Amino acid sequence: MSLATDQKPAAPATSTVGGAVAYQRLLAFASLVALLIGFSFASSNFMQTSNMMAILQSASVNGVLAVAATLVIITGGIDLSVGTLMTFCAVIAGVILTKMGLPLMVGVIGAIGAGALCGLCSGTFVTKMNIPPFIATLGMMLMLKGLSLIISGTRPIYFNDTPGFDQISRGSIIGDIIPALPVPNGVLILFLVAAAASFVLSRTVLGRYIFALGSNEEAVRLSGVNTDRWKMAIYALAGAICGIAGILIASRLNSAQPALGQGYELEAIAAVVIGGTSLAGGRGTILGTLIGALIMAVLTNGLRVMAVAQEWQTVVTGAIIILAVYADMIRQKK
Amino acid sequence: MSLATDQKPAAPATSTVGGAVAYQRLLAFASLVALLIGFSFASSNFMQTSNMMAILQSASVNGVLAVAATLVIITGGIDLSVGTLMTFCAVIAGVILTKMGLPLMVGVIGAIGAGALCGLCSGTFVTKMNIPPFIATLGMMLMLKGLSLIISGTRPIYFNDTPGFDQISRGSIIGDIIPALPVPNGVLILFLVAAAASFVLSRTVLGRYIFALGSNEEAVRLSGVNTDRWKMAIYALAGAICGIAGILIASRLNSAQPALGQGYELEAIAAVVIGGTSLAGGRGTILGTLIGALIMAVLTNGLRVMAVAQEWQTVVTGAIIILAVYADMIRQKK
Amino acid sequence: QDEIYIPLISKGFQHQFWQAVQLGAERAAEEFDVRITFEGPDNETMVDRQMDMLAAALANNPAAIGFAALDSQAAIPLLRQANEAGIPVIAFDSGVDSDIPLSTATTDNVAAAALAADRMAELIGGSGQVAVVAHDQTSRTGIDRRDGFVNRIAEAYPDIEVVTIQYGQGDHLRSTEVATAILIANPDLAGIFGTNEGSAIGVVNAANELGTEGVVIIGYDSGAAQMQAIRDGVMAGAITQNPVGIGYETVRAAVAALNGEELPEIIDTGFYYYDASNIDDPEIAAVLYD
Amino acid sequence: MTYLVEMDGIEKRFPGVHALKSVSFDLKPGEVHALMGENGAGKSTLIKIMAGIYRNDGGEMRVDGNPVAPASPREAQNLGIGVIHQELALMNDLTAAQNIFIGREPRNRLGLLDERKLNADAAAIFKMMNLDLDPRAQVGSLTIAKQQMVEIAKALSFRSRALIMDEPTAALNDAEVAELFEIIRGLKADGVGIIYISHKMDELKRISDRVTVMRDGEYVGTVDANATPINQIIAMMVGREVTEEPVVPPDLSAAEVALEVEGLSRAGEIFDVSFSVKKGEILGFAGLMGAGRTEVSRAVFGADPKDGGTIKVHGKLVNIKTPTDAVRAGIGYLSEDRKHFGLATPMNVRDNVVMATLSQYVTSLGILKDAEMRKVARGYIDQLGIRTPSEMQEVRLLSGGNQQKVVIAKWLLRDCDILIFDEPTRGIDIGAKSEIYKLLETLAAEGKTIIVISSELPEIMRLSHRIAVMCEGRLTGILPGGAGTTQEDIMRLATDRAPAMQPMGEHA
Ligand SMILES: Nc1ncnc2c1ncn2[C@@H]1O[C@H](COP(=O)(O)OP(=O)(O)OP(=O)(O)O)[C@@H](O)[C@H]1O
Ligand SMILES: Nc1ncnc2c1ncn2[C@@H]1O[C@H](COP(=O)(O)OP(=O)(O)OP(=O)(O)O)[C@@H](O)[C@H]1O
Ligand SMILES: [Mg+2]
Ligand SMILES: [Mg+2]
Repeated sequence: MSLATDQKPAAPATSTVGGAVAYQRLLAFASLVALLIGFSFASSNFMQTSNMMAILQSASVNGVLAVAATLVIITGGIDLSVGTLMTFCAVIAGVILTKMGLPLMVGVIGAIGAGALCGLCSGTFVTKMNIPPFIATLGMMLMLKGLSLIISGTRPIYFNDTPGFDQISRGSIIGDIIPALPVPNGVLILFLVAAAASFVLSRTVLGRYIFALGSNEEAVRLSGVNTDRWKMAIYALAGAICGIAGILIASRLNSAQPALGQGYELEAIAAVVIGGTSLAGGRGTILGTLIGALIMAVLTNGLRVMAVAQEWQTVVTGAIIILAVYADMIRQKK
Repeated sequence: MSLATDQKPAAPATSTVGGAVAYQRLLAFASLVALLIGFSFASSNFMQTSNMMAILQSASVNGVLAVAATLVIITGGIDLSVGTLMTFCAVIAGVILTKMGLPLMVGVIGAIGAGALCGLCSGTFVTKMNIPPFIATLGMMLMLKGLSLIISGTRPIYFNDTPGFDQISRGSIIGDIIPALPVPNGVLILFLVAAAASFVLSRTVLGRYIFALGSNEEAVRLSGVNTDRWKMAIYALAGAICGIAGILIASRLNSAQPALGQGYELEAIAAVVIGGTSLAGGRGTILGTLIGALIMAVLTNGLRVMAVAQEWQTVVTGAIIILAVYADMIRQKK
Repeated sequence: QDEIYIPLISKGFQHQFWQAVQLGAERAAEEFDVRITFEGPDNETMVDRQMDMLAAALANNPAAIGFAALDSQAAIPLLRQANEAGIPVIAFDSGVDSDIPLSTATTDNVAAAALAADRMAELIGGSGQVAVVAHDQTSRTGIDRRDGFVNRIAEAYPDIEVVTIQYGQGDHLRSTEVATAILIANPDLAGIFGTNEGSAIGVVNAANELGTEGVVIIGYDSGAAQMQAIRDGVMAGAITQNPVGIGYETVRAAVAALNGEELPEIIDTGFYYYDASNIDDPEIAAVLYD
Repeated sequence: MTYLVEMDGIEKRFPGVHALKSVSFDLKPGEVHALMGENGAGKSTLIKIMAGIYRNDGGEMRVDGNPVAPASPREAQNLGIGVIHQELALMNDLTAAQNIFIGREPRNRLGLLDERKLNADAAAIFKMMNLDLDPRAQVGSLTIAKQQMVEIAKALSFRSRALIMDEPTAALNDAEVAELFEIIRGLKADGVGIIYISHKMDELKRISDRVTVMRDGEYVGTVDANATPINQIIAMMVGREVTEEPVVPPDLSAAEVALEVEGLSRAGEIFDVSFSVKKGEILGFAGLMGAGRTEVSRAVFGADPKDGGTIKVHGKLVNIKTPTDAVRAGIGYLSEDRKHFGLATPMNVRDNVVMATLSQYVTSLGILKDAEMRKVARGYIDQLGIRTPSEMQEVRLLSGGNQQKVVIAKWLLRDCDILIFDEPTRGIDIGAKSEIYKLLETLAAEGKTIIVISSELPEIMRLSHRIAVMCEGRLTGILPGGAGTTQEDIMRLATDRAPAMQPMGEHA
């Protein structure tokens, strides 16, 4: 893939590292704004604060997963396990908090730690065992799906004994301060995670290697960089972010639902790609991913609020995803 | 992705075009044989003719989809729409045969034609609109999912008025001749499709361009080849093959189930990758894909026959997929 | 405008059962002159997606809401929001652990599956091996039907052994695969219970493909293929709920609530066992769909 | 007489770069017209416009006197214009023959691929080129030099009327260059017009009839190749005189041995190679294509595995298994294949320059010091004369020679004690080349140890304090550097094949 895209002399670049990025960001953003305006005209109920908050809330989990997927995808890999890893981490939090009755902080750290550990496993499969990322993370996806069911005893674990757990995602610190802006904490966390990931990508060594590995892994290796170690770190970081998503969804549902998660990987990857990150690796932005996740959330919500028949919702979603990306393409060409 | 894998000088090539292929084929095959032997020891009921036929039958639909996916993946693209396209084609066959009451042949040709047409659409999105294959086929997947529901009126279409329709997949022409070998026609069709695809890949110009596009699309373009046209042809061919899968599944279920199909794409792609085809494009074999599909079918069937608890089935499947590919990797290194 | 809008958030959408529920709801909508929409996630694991649907439904300021909870606890904050806005909530298909829903239109899946177990025991002569092809390991209906069947066998029929329970996601093809493996692994099997339409059809397909005879198949729900299998004698019989009734009762209850009427806590829409002998009885035919 | 191709007042702009400023060029049938200019002068851009890859922003192109504007490579081909690109455009997963005939596959009566004819046709072209290459070899597994030959074979197979060669000899050694020139003379005799781009000045006199010089995207002038002294052409290109002093090997008898390689071997590729290099020394490696020089250096660097042999750095035994180990031991390796092994081309100049040194530009929290990185990158841009609008330009948008300079900058910055340069001046213009020679000499004088692999004998002789010569994976001898050694001495060792009847086990 990469060769093909690298070399089209006509196709302009979209790297974060370069300078033309601000421009590209603005464009994906334009598609989002167009959707928002369109839906506002189509339904008077769309542009309510409460509906906007619902959209943000529904983007939060997918957004966090998409941020995790972005990191791996920029290295030229792929992570199919984000959805079930999220669930696995939620279950781990459930075991720690509800079954073992430990304090909230332990549960949160445990879930994130479990995520990092699983990510490290995927990373080890990819680097040390030389398994293609697609297979390594597909295997992880299946293993984690099974393990979530086993550990939880195939039933949801509720967090009723952990007061305040549901506030992690549902509460609104911002709303407490500015009542007119009841942004749920889950959304706040999404933005914090995105900001942190963006910082890592643009300002740290790890981020630089993420791009470099995706651009030309062999050249990085021949520069004397221990590519295996960095790659493992990247998968672990992505795993930790999935752990955060696990906490978010568990808090939102006030329970760890062990069967949930499969299928979420595709949506996360879709958000990443809509956001302009190339599956060939080497280029991409977190802001793009965020906008990609929002586009998907707005689209689904808007069609629902318009009360479009469900089978047509699917058709229209498919068409608009293609059109949104197409709009980006032609605008970029100019 | 491609850069990374293309360039490791240590990693040997796995192209069909080259000569070292026979060796590689044998290796994936070894994993399959190991599984078969393992399950025979684990369960005495495993190695019966009827179970072997069941495995083959269960590999047939996924196998045909995987063949379609292989063609697109070797070009360096991806096709997420194979599963819902299959369903769409089955629904089209249902409309032609049951709702319109036209003859069997018209239904079969209609389904395959619809598949080719949809494939052509995906191909057009990818080439003329410059949309990444992931997004183009994701959009198609959603649109086709919705359209299947709409066309069918969200209910299954039965083929009770088309006598012999279920024999397309379930009958056994081979069994009629050699009663000891009751190979279902569905399996025969899988092998025919695979043989045809293999022939296309190795002996036709289209096949040559499939590999060439996946290796270096820009170089092909610089050689004066109309890459867009060929790519569209490839997506259309893959779509037509999905049409065949649609006929197969409709025949097997004696109905077109409009809700089914999503999730099948991942299984098909998994079979392709397990079979040694690189997601980066440029290399791959149909025989490998066939073996990949069989590995997955044997694995699922074997664990079920052993009556392993469902949650453990998932875990073990994940682990074995990783191990099978790993075994391939180390054997290849030698 | 003074149109009355009642969105129904279901557990699923594409499957025949949910389509029948929608049909019933639409009938009631026409009868009572209200507007409904009917929506559900792709599969019964997607609890958070159902929350998103509920949230979008609330954004439209509906008159009332019909809701089939995938997880009753998860929905509570949104239901509370509805309650505070004075929007009556009617639960359907399975209950919500909360006093917010004014009424629940439902089938007792546990009892229905127990009835299937009784019929199974009868048909296989009170002893032997049976298996279950279930549609889901974690959804409420999946658990209730599996446990209803298995527990009844364990309590009442000591000579019957449930040898394996496997899951096919209600997908016709996957259920066929699952049932095939079960039939091959258990040559002495006397009966199989399929816990929804897709599972039951899968068992029938597997038996057809393997040419298995003498295994008692009991299904769940209806649909053209299942009814045909019963008529042909391939399937011994099946449990049917009254999905059309569930949909209808849900909307009717919502309208009643809007009119300030008192509602019963549970509206039991009932279930029936049907086989070749009674499939054409008017009472049964009324609750079957194809 | 009518011109085959004429270009008048051609303009081309890229974001931030005015690549061509009213450039004119013409080509007659049966001539070799050399196009010269520094790296980034616009040569490749001009010929890409001819070949239908870029559209010009202004000016006119004529073929046989008729105005044309080829919009695609195919249109250019139909006009009779063929190209050998500077950056190889090959399909690595396909075989050599399949690459050559892509788009024009021979077919049998059923419309199926005729693989036998394909291979036979390719073999015929190879034979005409005197090239020993299996048409069925997978291109990705070939060395750069052989890939270059495949690219040339492909261009020849088109039988174009105008053939453009963009640095066809950058990766070739003298014997192969001689072979190529024979082919060119044959084409010339058939009336084919050839546009020839190269940075090897000696080739000018040998092959070209006219020379057009470009500088900074501008047309400087066209002169007769035979009548014009080389120095004048260089001056037109560079705008100044370039002088070359011969090397005088320093006395290193007292210097410590920095790198000692003993009995290095890998089955089938490297046979018992031993050599040592002293601190402050420049050791040149000469040999024909496939002699195994690249293999030796990759094995030393840990990029490929080795079967046997020891490596000592500053007298201490080191175990080098990966490039990371090598860099830690103070060894750097600049690969001959910049695009695949040297650069992350989608990234910018700054990031590529610091790629091997990134850990030195971070705070204790792992945060990058972008400002410092920018400063060093700018330093190298000035020092090596890298032509780029800024250090933030993506490397893939630089001209080939400027890309090569970026790789050099990366390893200069890494400041390893021992530096292995594999074909360091590939595609670099004459002015910059002499700057790089001086740089290497300065590094050696500062006490660095330098190994230079080059297929250009003048370069080896210009630089090396000692010259190691390889043939077919064996080290056949080490010659002293300086005026005492002739090209013939080197060639004798480079063709010193192992006796066919070698007793078994001697090189175990
Ligand atoms: N696609 C592009 N986008 C932006 N700048 C470009 C692009 N292609 C070439 N350039 C710039 O145009 C100028 C001319 O490049 P060109 O490749 O023609 O040089 P060249 O004369 O062939 O040099 P070399 O000898 O190094 O190959 C360079 O400054 C280069 O960076
Ligand atoms: N990446 C590779 N994969 C497979 N074989 C290779 C690869 N690189 C080199 N070889 C083979 O190894 C042998 C030695 O080639 P090598 O490049 O080391 O020679 P060299 O002396 O450096 O010659 P050159 O002048 O071409 O650089 C050749 O026969 C070549 O075909
Ligand atoms: Mg150039
Ligand atoms: Mg070399």
